[in-house]
Amino acid sequence: MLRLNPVARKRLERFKAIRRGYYSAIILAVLFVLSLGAELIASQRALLVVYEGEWYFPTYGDIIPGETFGFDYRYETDYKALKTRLEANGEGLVIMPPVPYGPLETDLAVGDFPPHAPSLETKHYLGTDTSGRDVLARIIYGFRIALLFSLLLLVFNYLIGVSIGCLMGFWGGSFDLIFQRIIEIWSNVPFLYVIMIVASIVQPGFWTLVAIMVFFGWTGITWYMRTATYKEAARDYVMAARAIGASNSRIVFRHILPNSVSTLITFVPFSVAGGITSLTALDYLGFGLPPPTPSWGELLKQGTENLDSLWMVMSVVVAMTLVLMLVTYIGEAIREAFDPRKFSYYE
Amino acid sequence: MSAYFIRRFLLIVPTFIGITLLVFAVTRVVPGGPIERMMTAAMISGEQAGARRDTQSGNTLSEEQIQQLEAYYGFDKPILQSYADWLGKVLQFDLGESSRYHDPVWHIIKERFPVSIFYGLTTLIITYLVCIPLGVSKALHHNSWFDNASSAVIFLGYALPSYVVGIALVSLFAAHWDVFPLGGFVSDDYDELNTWNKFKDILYHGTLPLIAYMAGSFAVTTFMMKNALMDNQAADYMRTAAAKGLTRSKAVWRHAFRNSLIPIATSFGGNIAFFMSGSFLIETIFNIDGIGLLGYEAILERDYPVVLGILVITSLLFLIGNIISDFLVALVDPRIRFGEAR
Amino acid sequence: MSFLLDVRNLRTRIRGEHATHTVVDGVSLQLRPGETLGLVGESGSGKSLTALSLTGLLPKPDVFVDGGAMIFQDQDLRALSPNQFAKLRGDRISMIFQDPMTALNPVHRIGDQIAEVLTVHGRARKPAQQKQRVIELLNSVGIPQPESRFDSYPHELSGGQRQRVMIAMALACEPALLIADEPTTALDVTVQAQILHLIKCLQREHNTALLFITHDLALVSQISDRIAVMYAGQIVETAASSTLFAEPRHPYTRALLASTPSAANGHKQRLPAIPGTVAKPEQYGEYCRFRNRCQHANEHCRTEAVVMDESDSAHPVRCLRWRELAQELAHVD
Amino acid sequence: MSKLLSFITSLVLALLLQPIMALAENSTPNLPTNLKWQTNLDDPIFASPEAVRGGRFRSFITTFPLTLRLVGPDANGSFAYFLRANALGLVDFHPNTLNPIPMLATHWAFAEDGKTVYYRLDPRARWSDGEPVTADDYLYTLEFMRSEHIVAPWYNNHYSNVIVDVRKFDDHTISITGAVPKPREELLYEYGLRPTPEHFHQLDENWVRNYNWKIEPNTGPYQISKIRKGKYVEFERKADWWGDSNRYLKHRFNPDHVRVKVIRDINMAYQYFAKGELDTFPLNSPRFWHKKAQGDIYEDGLVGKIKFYNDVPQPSSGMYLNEDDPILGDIKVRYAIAHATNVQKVIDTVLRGDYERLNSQYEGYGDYTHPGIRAREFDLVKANQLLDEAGWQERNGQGIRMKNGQQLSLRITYFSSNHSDRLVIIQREALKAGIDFQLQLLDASTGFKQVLEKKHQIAWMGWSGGGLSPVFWEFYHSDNAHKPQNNNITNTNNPEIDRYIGEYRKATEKAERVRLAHKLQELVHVQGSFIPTFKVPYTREGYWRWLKLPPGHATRTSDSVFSVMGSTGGLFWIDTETRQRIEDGDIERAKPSLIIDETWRK
Amino acid sequence: MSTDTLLRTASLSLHFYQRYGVLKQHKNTIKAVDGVSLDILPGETLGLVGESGCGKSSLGKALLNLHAPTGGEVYFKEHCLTGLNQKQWRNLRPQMQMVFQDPFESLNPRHTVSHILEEPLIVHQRGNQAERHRRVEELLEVVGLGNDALNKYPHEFSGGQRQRIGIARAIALEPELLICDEAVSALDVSVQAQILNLLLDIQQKMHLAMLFISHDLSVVQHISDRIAVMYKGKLVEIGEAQRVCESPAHPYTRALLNAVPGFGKDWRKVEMVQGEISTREAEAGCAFAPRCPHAQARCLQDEPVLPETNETHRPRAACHFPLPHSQAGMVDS
Repeated sequence: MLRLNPVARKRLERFKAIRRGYYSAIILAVLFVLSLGAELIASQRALLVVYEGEWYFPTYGDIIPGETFGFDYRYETDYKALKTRLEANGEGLVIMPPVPYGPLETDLAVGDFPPHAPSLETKHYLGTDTSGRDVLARIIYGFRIALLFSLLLLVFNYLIGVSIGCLMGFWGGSFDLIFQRIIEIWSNVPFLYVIMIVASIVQPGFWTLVAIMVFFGWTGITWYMRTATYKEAARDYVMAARAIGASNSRIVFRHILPNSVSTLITFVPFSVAGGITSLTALDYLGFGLPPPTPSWGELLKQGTENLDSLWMVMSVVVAMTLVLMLVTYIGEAIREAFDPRKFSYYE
Repeated sequence: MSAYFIRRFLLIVPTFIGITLLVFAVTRVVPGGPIERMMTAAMISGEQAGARRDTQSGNTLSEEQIQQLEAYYGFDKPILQSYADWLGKVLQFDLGESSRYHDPVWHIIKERFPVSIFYGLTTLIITYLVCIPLGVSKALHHNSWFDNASSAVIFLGYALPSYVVGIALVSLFAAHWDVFPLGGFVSDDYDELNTWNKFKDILYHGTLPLIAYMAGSFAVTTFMMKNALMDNQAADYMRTAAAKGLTRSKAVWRHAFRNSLIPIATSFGGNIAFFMSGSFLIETIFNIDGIGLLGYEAILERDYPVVLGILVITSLLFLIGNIISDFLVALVDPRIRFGEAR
Repeated sequence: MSFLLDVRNLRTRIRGEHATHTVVDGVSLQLRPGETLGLVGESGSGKSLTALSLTGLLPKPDVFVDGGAMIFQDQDLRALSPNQFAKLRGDRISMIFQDPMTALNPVHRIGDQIAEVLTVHGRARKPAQQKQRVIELLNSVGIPQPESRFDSYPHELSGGQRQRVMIAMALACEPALLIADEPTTALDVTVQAQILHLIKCLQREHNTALLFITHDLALVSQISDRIAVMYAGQIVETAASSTLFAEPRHPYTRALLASTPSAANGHKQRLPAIPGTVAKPEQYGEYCRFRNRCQHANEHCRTEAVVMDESDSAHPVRCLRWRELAQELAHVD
Repeated sequence: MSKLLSFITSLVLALLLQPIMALAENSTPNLPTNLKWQTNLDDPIFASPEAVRGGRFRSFITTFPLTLRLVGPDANGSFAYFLRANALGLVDFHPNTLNPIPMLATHWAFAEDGKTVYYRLDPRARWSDGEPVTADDYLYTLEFMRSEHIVAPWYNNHYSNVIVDVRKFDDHTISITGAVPKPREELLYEYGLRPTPEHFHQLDENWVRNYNWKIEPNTGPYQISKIRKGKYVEFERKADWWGDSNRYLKHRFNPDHVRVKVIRDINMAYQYFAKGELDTFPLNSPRFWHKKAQGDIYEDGLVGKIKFYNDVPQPSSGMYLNEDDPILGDIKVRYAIAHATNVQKVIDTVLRGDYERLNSQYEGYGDYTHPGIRAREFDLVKANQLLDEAGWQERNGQGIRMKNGQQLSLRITYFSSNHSDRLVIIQREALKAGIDFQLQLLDASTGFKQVLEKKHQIAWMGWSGGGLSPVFWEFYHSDNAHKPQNNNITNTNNPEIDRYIGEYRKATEKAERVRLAHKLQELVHVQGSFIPTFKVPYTREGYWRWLKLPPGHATRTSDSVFSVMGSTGGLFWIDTETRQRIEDGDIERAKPSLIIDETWRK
Repeated sequence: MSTDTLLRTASLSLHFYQRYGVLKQHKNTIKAVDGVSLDILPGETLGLVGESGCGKSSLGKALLNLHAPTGGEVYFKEHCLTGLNQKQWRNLRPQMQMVFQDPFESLNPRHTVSHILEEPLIVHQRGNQAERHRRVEELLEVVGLGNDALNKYPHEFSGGQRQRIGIARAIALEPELLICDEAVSALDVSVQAQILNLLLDIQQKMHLAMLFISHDLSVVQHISDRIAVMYKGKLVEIGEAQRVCESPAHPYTRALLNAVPGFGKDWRKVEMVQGEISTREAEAGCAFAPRCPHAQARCLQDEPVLPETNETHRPRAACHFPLPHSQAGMVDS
């Protein structure tokens, strides 16, 4: 069992005591877990098909061609059509997810043209975009991608930032000086350029985008780690470790890092928010993930171009507000749990 | 101290060269420079189908012709040499000439200054005018309903990136309710308006973008002030002040306040640069013809002299802004004696 | 002779994350004009909070006075509004603190900081007069070249000089009561001696009453008329300075005296140390708070509540067994 | 102008170029005596005599012009339309009859060699600064266009290799000689020339910079009168324009002022229009026509809508398949892709049925257009069959076809995010046939470079049509295949096509050329490297009711009903009184006004 | 100098540099330790006293190469420690260990007690895991902590207990020299005695030599065999503990002794030196001269040196005018 160090335990308790942040964390965690199973919530594939006595679970795995269910085509079954058919003749059962649309599926009801307004009847609860894709489905999948993207970004940024920052703080001297300059230069380069270069050479996919963002994103954490390491390295317990003959690597990895890294967790929520924000901005500008990847930024772009179809823009804005507020509340609560602000005054 | 500041100014040089050299090199790698743009444009010609086509011919250029174009745009020399040429000109305050507008870059940027300065200064002034007193009163009445309610509002601005705030504002207040214009800096007939109407016009156009600009910095500055003041209220010298017989409000204003300005002063220089250079996202959303938008379009259109010109100005602003911050901190905090202590 | 300061049963509590603890528990003190009372105790004994309670300088809102009476010059301090209390501070009651670096505002000149006391209490309103007075004060606390020091910032002064500035500030309005909370702890011994000397001289000059708080028994013995020993939020023994050292009554006082290294303990010999650690507020309870460390504790100490035995008003003590022990020890001697 | 906006979504590219031939020809100092001078003053006029002069017309562009030069770097922006519209040619073509009509030249005559045209200049013609337009201005054009100082290599080429000579016989008589013989009507078209005011220019290495913002004297009805950089450009109608006496220019170009505002965002521009701050607005986009153009101003009849079918060469919008790609080299795969591309569904849904299916790359060229060629229909049966035959029988778990372990994944490169919604549907539909389209959105410069370097698999783009007859060599001749920087982006390399192209280029008789053009169109269709998508054979606009139109609304070749300048433009006029009333709110309600003019519908 | 010294320094210096100026071309030297020569015999305790900033802690750290000395030599037994590389140093570490002033700061807050105590054993590869655990338990017993401490974290202990952990860590490798840097200064009086006792016990048991660094003369006097006094980076006096205290030769030592608070001392009779240690770099002459009551013209010009010869009766003092014999110090109590 994981035995938390009492400091951490105390922080956890304090965090739990800050209800706004604690509940936000729970809500966000639930949302994230739900989004991992987004296929069960919003998909054009049925959750369950009972056809000729056989049970099918089409959600995950390979496509089931229409022939399987007696259609005359070999491409993926249109489960909504199947449902209508089976319900009419009573030969079987189709259970669709609550949002019976996938993020890429274009619903182009004849007689009406996208974007469709929100409607309970068509089960487009938040309407569709200009290609007739369900906004809610795209928001759900967009959330999953944005969050995974931010988390990955965070891991890589922190890995690089922590190592370089730690070395800067530990070695100091000219290594520190040179890297200070490099970082200063680095953080001033307009990174849209790099995205454009890479976009012209390779299709800017998920991983290339992560790589580019990491390329320019690690600097922030480096400053923090550098100062933290400097501070920790000057503390007596490090000197004590040196006095007993601990090697440099032992001092860095066993003593300095664990102590300086712990406060990094207070930055995590804000980094996540930053990741989501920048991905959305890039998508908004058209330098993000390739279409038709479900993305909030792309939806925002469509929304701003179709301000008369307010549901697109407002859905994203509300979703973003919700998620970012949750993240910010969590961040505040963690910060407070780590460093409770004592309020006292003299009168 | 002066030695420290002189050294800081000297250190601008390598950083500045580093930044510009890096970007300069990148501009050489980015696909689709002005020559490609020109070739595209040449082939675009008769955009009116069926109408009399403009007479141009030949979609291929000879090597020689391409070389001439390269020479015209200054791409014929090795990177370092042309960088040196460019830098030499910059040192003579010549930012070169836009490869799109064929105007001196400095003129183009200068034309945008009023817009950027308006938004930059207004945001800066309003932010500090509102945030400092707000932070103080929040600190004094920590955990009161006022504190909690204002925090909730400010948090919203903090959580949302400014461009999303901008989009939300445009969608609701301009498109949906039509209270404010969709964008622009001033009306077309601005020149014909009297002073009062000019003011109203600017306000009418400026309200939404200003809110978007301020949303984020508002939270940061307010909380910075509040937290600093809360920390300082508990400081020992505040106990001394109370021991001297000062009432709480006097003690706060005379003692804690100035100490709490130190972190604010630290962020001031960065803010100047940040606000002055503007945000191309906000400018794009609100269609404001400022430096941010100019830079963004210049990147898209591969107008490298403009890109580099803006880079020169913004990076100098940032580098000098940092020094201004240091200077302000030294002004507020007599303990700071840069250079000697390190 | 009436008391300048009469504290009865003072109780101060701290609101913590989980519970509220009583950290000053029924402290009673009396101080006559011009008298020096030493308040001795180890860290966490509540001596500083006692002093802060007396001056209304407890950090609000989590630390607060919860009971008792504090009568200063026939005025109940607890009945004063914050502003009324503020008027009193710096004027009639002054205080100096342990750390002279943080106690001074780093961003103001020291001259201005001293002058502020005068402004607040309406002394020497004219700037020129004020400056004159400040320079006088700086001079009186032994700061060389006071005219040029007027414009210095705290960080430009040495620790001793900062403490002198604090003293000048505290004594600017010639208060009736000066509370000094470990004023020399942060200083080197040679400077400590200088500061003590300065405080005592000025005290005599103005006939100021002095409440001197410290953890150093030897130090307090040098300067006090009477000494109160605090342990775990309570005063356990009060006596005239000489009496306390000659005939300590409380086992804690005795143990403390004995465990201090001195020639009497024998060079490189084991010291008669007090076992265990100081009780924490959450462990106080109603019985003798020293019982677990007391080598004389018996069943009574663990089952009977203990109160201050004031039968000897000159030497009250909070111990159930002090009389027995006094005899026992006399025997041993 | 509005036509431009209607295609703002597509990257439209001109096709130009004529074969380069050795220029020979001796110079004759004297005018041949046997010339048959022609003119044309008999065709119907298309402007309305009721037109009233006056008022200010307000239009918009999305970016401020980068220069006011007509040539040189960046002289090709959207604003160039306004400048070129005021630089008249020697002759023009009647917008309805397509016959030549006089402009700066009153008469023209053809030489025997089949490549020289003689022009008699209109002695009344004046530059806007009052200087007469003379033969020297034409001679100067050649010198000017051949100069390196203008930094316009394409012009340099054209005026050296296509137009080989200009001669002056007297102040008002010139001849222009091209490199190759052509049918007569094409001679007037191809070997035309605009005069350049010699007295205005000073050619040196600083010309590009010095003349960037200089207002060049022109021959047209309007001249720039005011520039507010970044905000607007205002044109003023010349008070006593020489052209007012020209039969075909009479009663046209009625507004006294034309203000061209910069409005970056099309949606915002619409708001300006809705508030009455713009007079017209292009409604070609289905989104605008159906959704946005609704509300009180339409209900109350204050703003009218017009849909006008025109008859012009259609831009060749579609998917260009790179035959050099190993997968696309297989003709069956190309056919299969064509059958798996559901253009009709896109038209029926996101395009609201407004666009029409383009059938070939060469629509709108009159007789030259092959009437029988039809684009391949969406047909999954055929697509599946073809793919099976091509060896792509297997399908993986996602339903994508496989061959030798390779997925049938193809990248579609496109340049405008506005096309995403169309491509998404194409993508989804193609998946039914087991084809996986990957969408690659690139910004125009990057994307165009990729295409010109032929690194694309499938390019989603359109080249603008133009000219009187289609061109094939640029797009399909093997000379251009497998080489970067030319229009053969399908890398077609077919000896039969090459042979017919050769014949087509040599032919000077129209009938023969038509026959060969039809044959070539068949071959191109068989080649299957171009999948045609949409055409928009009309223009749609919204306009405030104070704008008045002639009875015919517009002309056969009008690309916009409310063009304010240009050879088909300037037909409308402003009823300033109505406008005042509407602006004052003193208006009588009217029925909603919707005009659908199908006069020229094919 | 006897050959059986455990540790000997020769003109040991530790200078820090501050750089300033536009190009950092100027250099400011802070001589934390300036030419100190001393020796420590096996099993003896050398007390090192001085006021804050005198360089005593820097000296302790320089000995262990925790700050690399900038001049002079250190000899440990037969080894010359100057210029050793990291690995050689690591091999020597088990023989010389250190106890730090702040028992909280010197323990890694994220490590449990068992982890902290085991670390030196792991680093020097002593025994297998079981043996190491046994050793850890043994150590806890030696310093008077129970096995229940094993899985606790430093902050769960009181200051005294933490210092016990610090000591346990220091003796884990059975060193021959223990440097105690202000090891009891942060502790309350009642606990201070416990720790002093512990140190005495351990020393006796393990036959350790100790360098006991403290600003508290009474503690130093209690525990040391010999005492060395530092002032501004230099050794000003060294000698047998009792003799130094009874009959100091250096005026500074006497000033220190005088300033130490004592029971029954009267503040009026305490002899004081004026001024404070200046942070500015000394010019010519004796560093103490500006404050010295006996300073003469020569003191301001010539710098006195510590005599090499070892007079058995008197402490050696770096003073031109050493105090006459039997000028009483603090023994008068």
